[in-house]
Amino acid sequence: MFHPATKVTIIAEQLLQDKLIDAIEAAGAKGYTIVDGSGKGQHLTRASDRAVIVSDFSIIRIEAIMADDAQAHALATDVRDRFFTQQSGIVYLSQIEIIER
Amino acid sequence: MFHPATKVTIIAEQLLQDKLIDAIEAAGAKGYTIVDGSGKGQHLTRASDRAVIVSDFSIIRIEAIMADDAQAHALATDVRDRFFTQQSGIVYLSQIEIIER
Amino acid sequence: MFHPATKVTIIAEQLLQDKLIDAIEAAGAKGYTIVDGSGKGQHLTRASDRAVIVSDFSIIRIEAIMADDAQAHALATDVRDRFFTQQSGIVYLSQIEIIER
Amino acid sequence: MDLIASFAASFFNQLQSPTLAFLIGGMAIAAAGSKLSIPDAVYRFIIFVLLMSIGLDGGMEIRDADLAALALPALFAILIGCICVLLGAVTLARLPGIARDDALATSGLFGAVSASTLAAGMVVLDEKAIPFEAWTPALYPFMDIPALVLAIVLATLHAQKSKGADGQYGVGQIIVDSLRGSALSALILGMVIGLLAQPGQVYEEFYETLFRGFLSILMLVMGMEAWSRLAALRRVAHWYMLYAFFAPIVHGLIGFALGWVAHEVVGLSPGGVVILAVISASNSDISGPPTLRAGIPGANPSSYIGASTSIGTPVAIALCIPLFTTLAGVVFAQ
Amino acid sequence: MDLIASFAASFFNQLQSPTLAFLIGGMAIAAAGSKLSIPDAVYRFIIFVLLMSIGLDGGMEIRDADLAALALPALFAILIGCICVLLGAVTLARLPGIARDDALATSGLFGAVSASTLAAGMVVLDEKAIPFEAWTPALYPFMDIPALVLAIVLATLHAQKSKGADGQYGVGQIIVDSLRGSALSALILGMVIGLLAQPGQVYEEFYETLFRGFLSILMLVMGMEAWSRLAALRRVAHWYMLYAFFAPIVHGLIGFALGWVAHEVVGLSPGGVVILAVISASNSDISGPPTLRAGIPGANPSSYIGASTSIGTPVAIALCIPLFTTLAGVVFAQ
Amino acid sequence: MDLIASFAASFFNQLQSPTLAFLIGGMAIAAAGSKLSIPDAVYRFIIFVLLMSIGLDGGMEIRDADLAALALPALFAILIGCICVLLGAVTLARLPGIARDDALATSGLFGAVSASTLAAGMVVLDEKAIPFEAWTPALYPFMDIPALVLAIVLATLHAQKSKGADGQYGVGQIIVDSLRGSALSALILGMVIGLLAQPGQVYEEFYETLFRGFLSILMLVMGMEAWSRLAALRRVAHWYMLYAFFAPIVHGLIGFALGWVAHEVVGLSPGGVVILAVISASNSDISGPPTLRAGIPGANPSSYIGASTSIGTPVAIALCIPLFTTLAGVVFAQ
Ligand SMILES: Nc1ncnc2c1ncn2[C@@H]1O[C@H](COP(=O)(O)O)[C@@H](O)[C@H]1O
Ligand SMILES: Nc1ncnc2c1ncn2[C@@H]1O[C@H](COP(=O)(O)O)[C@@H](O)[C@H]1O
Ligand SMILES: Nc1ncnc2c1ncn2[C@@H]1O[C@H](COP(=O)(O)O)[C@@H](O)[C@H]1O
Ligand code: NA
Ligand code: NA
Ligand code: NA
Repeated sequence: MFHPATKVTIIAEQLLQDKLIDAIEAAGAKGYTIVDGSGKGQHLTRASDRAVIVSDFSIIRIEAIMADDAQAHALATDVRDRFFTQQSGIVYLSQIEIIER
Repeated sequence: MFHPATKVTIIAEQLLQDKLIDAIEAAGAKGYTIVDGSGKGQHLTRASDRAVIVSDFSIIRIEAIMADDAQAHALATDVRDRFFTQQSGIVYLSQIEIIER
Repeated sequence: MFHPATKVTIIAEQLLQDKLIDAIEAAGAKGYTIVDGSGKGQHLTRASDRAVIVSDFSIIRIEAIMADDAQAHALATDVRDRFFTQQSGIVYLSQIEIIER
Repeated sequence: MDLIASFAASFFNQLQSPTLAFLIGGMAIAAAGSKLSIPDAVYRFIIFVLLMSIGLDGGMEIRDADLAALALPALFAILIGCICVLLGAVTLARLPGIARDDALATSGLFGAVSASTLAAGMVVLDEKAIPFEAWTPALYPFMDIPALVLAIVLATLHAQKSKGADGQYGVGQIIVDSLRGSALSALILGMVIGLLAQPGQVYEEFYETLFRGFLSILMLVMGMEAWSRLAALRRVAHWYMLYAFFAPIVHGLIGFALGWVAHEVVGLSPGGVVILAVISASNSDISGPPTLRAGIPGANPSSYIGASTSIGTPVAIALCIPLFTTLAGVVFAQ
Repeated sequence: MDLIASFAASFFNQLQSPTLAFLIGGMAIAAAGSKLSIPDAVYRFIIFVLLMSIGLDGGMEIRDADLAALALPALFAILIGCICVLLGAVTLARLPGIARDDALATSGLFGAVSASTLAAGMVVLDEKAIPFEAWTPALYPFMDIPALVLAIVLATLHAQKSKGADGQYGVGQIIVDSLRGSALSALILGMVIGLLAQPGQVYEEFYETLFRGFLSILMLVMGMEAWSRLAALRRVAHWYMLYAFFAPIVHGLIGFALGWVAHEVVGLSPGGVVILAVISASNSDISGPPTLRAGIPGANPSSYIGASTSIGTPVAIALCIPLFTTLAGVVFAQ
Repeated sequence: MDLIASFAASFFNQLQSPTLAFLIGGMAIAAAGSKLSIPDAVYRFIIFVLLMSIGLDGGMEIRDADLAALALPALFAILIGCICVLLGAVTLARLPGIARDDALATSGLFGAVSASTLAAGMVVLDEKAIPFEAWTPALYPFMDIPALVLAIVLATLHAQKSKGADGQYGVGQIIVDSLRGSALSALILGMVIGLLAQPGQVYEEFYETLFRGFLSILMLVMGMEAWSRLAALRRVAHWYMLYAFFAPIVHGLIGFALGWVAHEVVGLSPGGVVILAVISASNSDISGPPTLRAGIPGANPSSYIGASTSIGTPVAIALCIPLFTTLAGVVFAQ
């Protein structure tokens, strides 16, 4: 009833959202959840809900749970290669336990 | 000082929020944290902060950290059985390390 | 290419945000991500996006991924000692897998 | 012939109406893939102000309205709400490849009322200087609630499995939930304040001033949503598109007919008849969906929300409002 | 007797005041479990507009106000702020089962000032066409800050453990933090702009136009919050309810008395006296809590916030405003 | 000498302008560490209302504007946009320690247009009762898009590696993306509606009423952002500060010169010349950055956004608007 699964978490700028979603669906994820946020990394520091002139740079956090660990790793690598070599963003994986519906 | 604990994460529609909180408290969780979001799964696709005519269908992500792993699993099963057989939503568990206050 | 890393998640009141960020950067984290939320614990219950007279008490969830597990534990302990003995908030750690950029 | 000409004229004239222009504009920019978006918080505030405004005005008027004149239209509103749902149950629900739950939810939504369409109708009548009883918006709940209740009850009776995890979802509960919805509470609260307090000044200074502007923005949102939901709609049976196109017109005509009776019997003004028709033609976009979602968990929201926001609402606003304004001109000319 | 009658009359009359109607309406729909809610972003914007508006108006007036007349009321404001806190420290703090930290935080909150109550008082005076010096809102910080400072200082002196992890939380820091709070910065910024620039047109076109409407919505929020926090309040000692009910009245009377002195000495207008009394009766809902939270971390927010939002504010607005308007009518009639 | 005196006078006079006062006020409270903040949702709504308002007004005017008069200024706008970028490419990009990508992105931003500066310029002209053609804001896209396109094209040509993961980012794509940005879509949508529908009433009742007030708040936000980004700017090469200070003035003068030509040739009004100069002086704060981010991924946003919001915009508003209003007074006096 409970199955191990891999959660891919991608943190990036809002302006990458559509491309990231395509990547996630292409990788075979059955779904994803997005929350808005703010943050700091090597590049910009972003404000959160106070008025920001340039909201496209604000941060989104996407998590996609995938049954197949290999697919999850593939997604992470793909996203890293295609986006985060040049643009802001990170991706990480965590092991979780999902309950089948 | 650091103890292993189980984190139950529930992603569902806002209109289930109150019922889910009751379930969480009934299961013996000492607290919970909710963030709003958006997402896509088997059912609807939800927009996030742009105007959505029907905000009750927007997504919330609730996480509850529980000291007792069995209780956590019980909560997940309960929520799944009572809600996610029919309605939108997922629930998963992850092992974390909590520091006692 | 994939490295194990430790994620420190801090959930606390907005009015601690600046101090927590200082603590995180002092601990040597390369970045952090913040999302706004609401929640319930031993202390107050917080409303989320409906008007709350006192928004400073609303909840933020900060996650900082750190390569060095010891540093992460040190950060958790430091935050706990300096803030959560008296004020609202929790901190926990989880093991993740990060992909280097 | 003459009617057709005058309808054509009135319709073209409508295209000049900013109200409609913003609706179409919204669709256009959504179609063009614009990144323009109205923040959700602002959208919710706009809905609140519009309904509070309608409520306050209505409440202040009801004071010196003769309640007898109110009774019959209210009764008709209840009737219309139920008839629309039953119509859906015997048409849409019978169509091939349509799940009964989905059909009933959709009928419920189209039987119920849309605050935005109502507001648009009121502004258009203002633009055309056609007077109407300010209490007519009070008919909203009388049509909205019975429609939702009936749809959910039918669904529950029909299929035992439809009973949500929350067990029986009783009629009382449905009514309470509808009244608790943000749209109806704002409307009713406004009416009560308008009835008991003297909000005249704040109404004129603030609510009335913002009304048209906020409506224009709401129309924009409606237009953008309509377009962006079309995609989801395409994935469901095409019958929904047909139903969503014709239901508002048929429902509106029923409303117009009964309104005409009310005109004859209790002297409901022509403007009031149009409002009744517009309410009937409208389909719930705010209060309805969550209630139906909880009441008919088995139904797939993509079908009923898509049908309503993508086709039903645009048809109700862009087609039905001019249609019934014109009809009124013709019918009540004699 | 006569006073009582006239007070009763004035109070009933108040119930007709939209300002109050919205407050009660907010409680009512929250009690009815309505899902209506004003988005937080809108709420924060409303507070900003109200305070900016008050500030601009005050700033433009101060230009030609005689500062001597301003000095005494300002001094009194400081006095009142301190007296209120000390009162709390010798009453509430002494009661059985009341943690000293909680009591001091609560006293600080009730000694401090509420922007919403102030705005409500100003509108009610307008409704009754009672004039007052537009600079009176400038008294806000003079009462607010000393109250918060004193409460925190008392708490810190009393208990070493209260010293937050952030070590000593000095008086200077407290003052700076209060001034940096969103409420006070908006008020002060408005005053400075009103004083130095010529914002007359934008003030009349925009800020003044929105004032009453935004206040009505703010009252709604206050009412909803008041009800929804009652639950939390029930869990704390009942003494808080008693204190929260009587403190505003007592504080207001002290304010009224000193206002009367200012009337005699520097000719503060009756309306100005009412404003001073209302400010005194009010309890901080925006700026205060975070400052106290940081200054007295040991105190439990549920107690002081609950007491203030659930009981203190409604009493200050619904009871004290009419009370002092009536009192003024009686006292300054002679 | 006289010019200097009159400029000094006009500049001091500007300081009295609320528009500017709010900008400076925003910087001041941000510098003071105030916690005041305008919610992002409100900020986005304000931008929408301002641009929709400008669009509606422009659209209604264009109806009876003679398009020939429009053609030349539009052509000049395109020219200016390109010249500004090229100027940056041969100056800033050549400076030591400046990455070419960063320099080109910055030049693109300063060649492009800012809606807020435009709005501020319009209000200031209104305050001074200097008339201008309501269609002048229509010049916005004609300058904005070419600037962004040219900057991105130069960057792409120069460095192959600049090609984002998304491969070639073609000219067509850049244009489409700019038009799809929230700022330009609102402006254009407003124009179309103003042109085709009759939004006169809703425009006057709502959009025009809110314009100045919303602008005052926008100025506040701009001021706060300007200050809070200074920190980020300090970390990048100081050349950016110099460029950000002088570019608006130089660009504005170019705009003024060509505007003067348009005045001589097609009779562009003095006010129109000022608007053209202000547009040229302004630097894109909403639409530009995301387009550049996608088009020149190699460039570091901290440099170009910091330079623009912290220095470029304040200079354009606080220095250039009064400068060109005064210049116009002098030049067109003869
Ligand atoms: N070590 C980290 N822990 C958590 N979030 C991070 C970390 N590094 C970067 N981020 C997030 O990723 C975004 C982009 O990071 P960067 O590309 O380094 O600027 C930041 O704004 C943060 O939200
Ligand atoms: N594989 C997944 N990964 C992350 N979130 C998911 C996933 N599947 C579903 N969700 C979330 O759960 C919500 C409801 O899912 P569903 O019931 O499948 O429509 C979606 O809107 C997503 O936010
Ligand atoms: N067991 C828990 N699981 C998840 N979040 C929690 C838990 N306990 C506390 N929190 C979060 O931490 C915040 C402060 O907790 P407390 O200090 O216990 O009031 C709460 O508002 C919750 O958002
Ligand atoms: Na209907
Ligand atoms: Na007080
Ligand atoms: Na420019």
